[in-house]
Amino acid sequence: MSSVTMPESRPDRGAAAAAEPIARPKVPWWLVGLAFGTLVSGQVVGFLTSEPDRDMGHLQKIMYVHVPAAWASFIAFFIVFWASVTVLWKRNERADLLNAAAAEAGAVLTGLTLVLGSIWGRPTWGVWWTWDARLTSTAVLFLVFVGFLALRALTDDPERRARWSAAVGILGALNVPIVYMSVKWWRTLHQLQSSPSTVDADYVLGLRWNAFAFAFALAAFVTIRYRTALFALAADRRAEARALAGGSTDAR
Amino acid sequence: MAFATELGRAGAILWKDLTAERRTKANFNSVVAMAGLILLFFGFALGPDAKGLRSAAAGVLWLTVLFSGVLAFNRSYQLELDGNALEQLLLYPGERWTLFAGKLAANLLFVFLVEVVTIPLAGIFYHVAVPALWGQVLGVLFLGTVGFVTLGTVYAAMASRSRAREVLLPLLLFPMLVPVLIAATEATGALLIDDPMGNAGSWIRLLATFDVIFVVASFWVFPAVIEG
Amino acid sequence: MRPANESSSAVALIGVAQRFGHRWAIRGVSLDVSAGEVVAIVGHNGSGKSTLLRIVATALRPTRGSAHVLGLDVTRDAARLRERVALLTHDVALYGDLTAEENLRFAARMLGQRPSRVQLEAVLDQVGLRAVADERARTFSSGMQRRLSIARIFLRTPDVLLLDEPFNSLDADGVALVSDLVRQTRARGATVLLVAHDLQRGAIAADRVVAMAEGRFVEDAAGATAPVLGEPVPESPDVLV
Amino acid sequence: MPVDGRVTGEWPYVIASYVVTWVVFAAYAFHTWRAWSEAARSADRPEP
Repeated sequence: MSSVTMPESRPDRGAAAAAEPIARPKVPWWLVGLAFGTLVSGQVVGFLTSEPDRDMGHLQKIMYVHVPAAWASFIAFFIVFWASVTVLWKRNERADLLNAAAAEAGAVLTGLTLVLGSIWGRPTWGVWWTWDARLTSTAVLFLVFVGFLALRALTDDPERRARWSAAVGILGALNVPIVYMSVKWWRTLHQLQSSPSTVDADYVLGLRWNAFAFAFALAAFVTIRYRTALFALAADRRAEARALAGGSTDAR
Repeated sequence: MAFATELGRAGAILWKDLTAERRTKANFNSVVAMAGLILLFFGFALGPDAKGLRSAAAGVLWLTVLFSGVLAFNRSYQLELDGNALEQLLLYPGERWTLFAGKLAANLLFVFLVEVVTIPLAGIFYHVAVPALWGQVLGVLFLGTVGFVTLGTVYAAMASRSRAREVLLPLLLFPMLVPVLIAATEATGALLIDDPMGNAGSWIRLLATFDVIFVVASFWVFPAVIEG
Repeated sequence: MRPANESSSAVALIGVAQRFGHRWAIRGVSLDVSAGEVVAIVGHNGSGKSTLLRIVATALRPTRGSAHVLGLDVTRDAARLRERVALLTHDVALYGDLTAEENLRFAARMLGQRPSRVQLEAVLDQVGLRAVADERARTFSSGMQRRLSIARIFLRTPDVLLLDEPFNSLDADGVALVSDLVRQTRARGATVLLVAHDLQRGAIAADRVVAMAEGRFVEDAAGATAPVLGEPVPESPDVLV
Repeated sequence: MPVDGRVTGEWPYVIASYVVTWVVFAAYAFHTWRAWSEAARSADRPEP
């Protein structure tokens, strides 16, 4: 008999990591407070500074939530695009967690944009839905987000899920301007009424304020979701260290 | 030289997929039957009025191509999943984009062949004569199909290996195809009545832009999609 | 034990672990195989031996640890490694609607070869399938399908040959075919790693037998009888498994 | 629909839009909080 290596434990950092407590994620309370404060104050400012619109009357006030929600969802899609490229380029698993957080918040915001657009459309155009370029492309955006989240939910392996959702994120983001252009041309050719796009100077302050408020809210949500995922990842790493701490064997 | 070898691999995949399909024709026959059914059923839904049918023909044709074509993509990967041929495929030397090139070429040819049957059928059912601008119509068909099949080939690589693949593929694919559907339908519709407003050109440009962007992007992301 | 020298080893694994979802298929193994060695990895189903082989073949990226084959990193240099490493996969990986000849032709073309019909028939002859060259793989028995998948290996001369359960569903002739393949591969100085849950007696002359259980190595019988197998005394210098 | 070029009866829609906005934010905040506390609980749980 020559050397027969029996199971031996490897006292590496794995054993130490198994016992280490994991730092709880910090909730960015300042960001949550900022988001909440600007949201409330922005809506107060919006209501105080805006006289009823010549055509739309008080309906114009819906603009302070509808338009910022749409803008914030665009920011979310930019984050998704950037995170997706990072995942494919650097194989960075943290970028994947950011990707998931931003896509989820983006789906919520595009969904909200659609509902608000519908509520605005009913008294303005007399219908709950119109094939307006922005509304329609937001609907497509929403469906892309939904597909992204469905794919994530249906894929178990984290590494594969990261790569796949990054691919969907990149292709989806590239499509946003093309969808918008196509729907816009399509509508123009069909000669339907256009949406109220000119913003009166009286409404600029309220709109800006609310845009920042929604951006802060998005930042707060994405940050908390991202930190939660990081935390889950750290817990997972600890479980991994425990699973592997039983020792590895050598056969050399 | 090296590039020629890589193209040879793509050619091998194309040859392999088409040979398998030629043997059974199972995929082709069922997709064509599905296309016929869709054409017939849209006819029932739209009513027998010849004028209404004719004006709806372009839209119906494209929906038929999309709905029936989407059935083919998952099946094209099923070939690789039976007996785990995919793992072997990934272990051959060479670049991964060749796998995409081969699969894309096979799917393209397949959908073109389906269209060869579907389009005359649509012409008959919807009372559309051969248009004067038939060359441009063929160009629109080509560009629209390339965009559709490119994305279908990418998304099916994921959907075919996930749970609930039958639902996931259309859920991922169709929202992406909104520009293709709109541009191809508008361009085809305009060309069928000899393009009186001169609109078809800008739609064709949109289709071409879509194709260029997504063919390039798909070649870039596909290696990450197909591995593991 | 000797330190893993990546340049001289054919296969050098250090602390490799592989995870599928929440399950650890391999829980940290280190292995050093010299060029020209024949190493058999044995173990029950689910012990992680196939996973180990797939890591060496670049089919999987190891979750943890480092894996070098022929001095190349299996993750970074995967594309270059695939030219020099061949894996006989656990599944036969055939296209049922293609004939035996077409399946082989496809493999050859994927390897960048342009074989003639005669060359392909010669390879099919080697695995005893020449008579059925033009029949569809779907109609083959599992033993014939296994032979056809082995024929793909005959198209190449890899520096590292990986065999995952090569004896599955093979008859005595087929087993002899595989052991000849291993002997020839070793004779030209290449390395062989093979995995089996049930090594057929006397089929393979292995330099070493390694046993795996629950994602770890439990035995390393270098030039000795592998106790887990309960096999008789080997003929020097090889282990007859 | 516009009467004399101006929409009337718009308040219910304005109120509805703001209510919807806050409900969506509250629901998503709840979802976020629940995911956070779940992650915290599973981290505290000892391995079997």
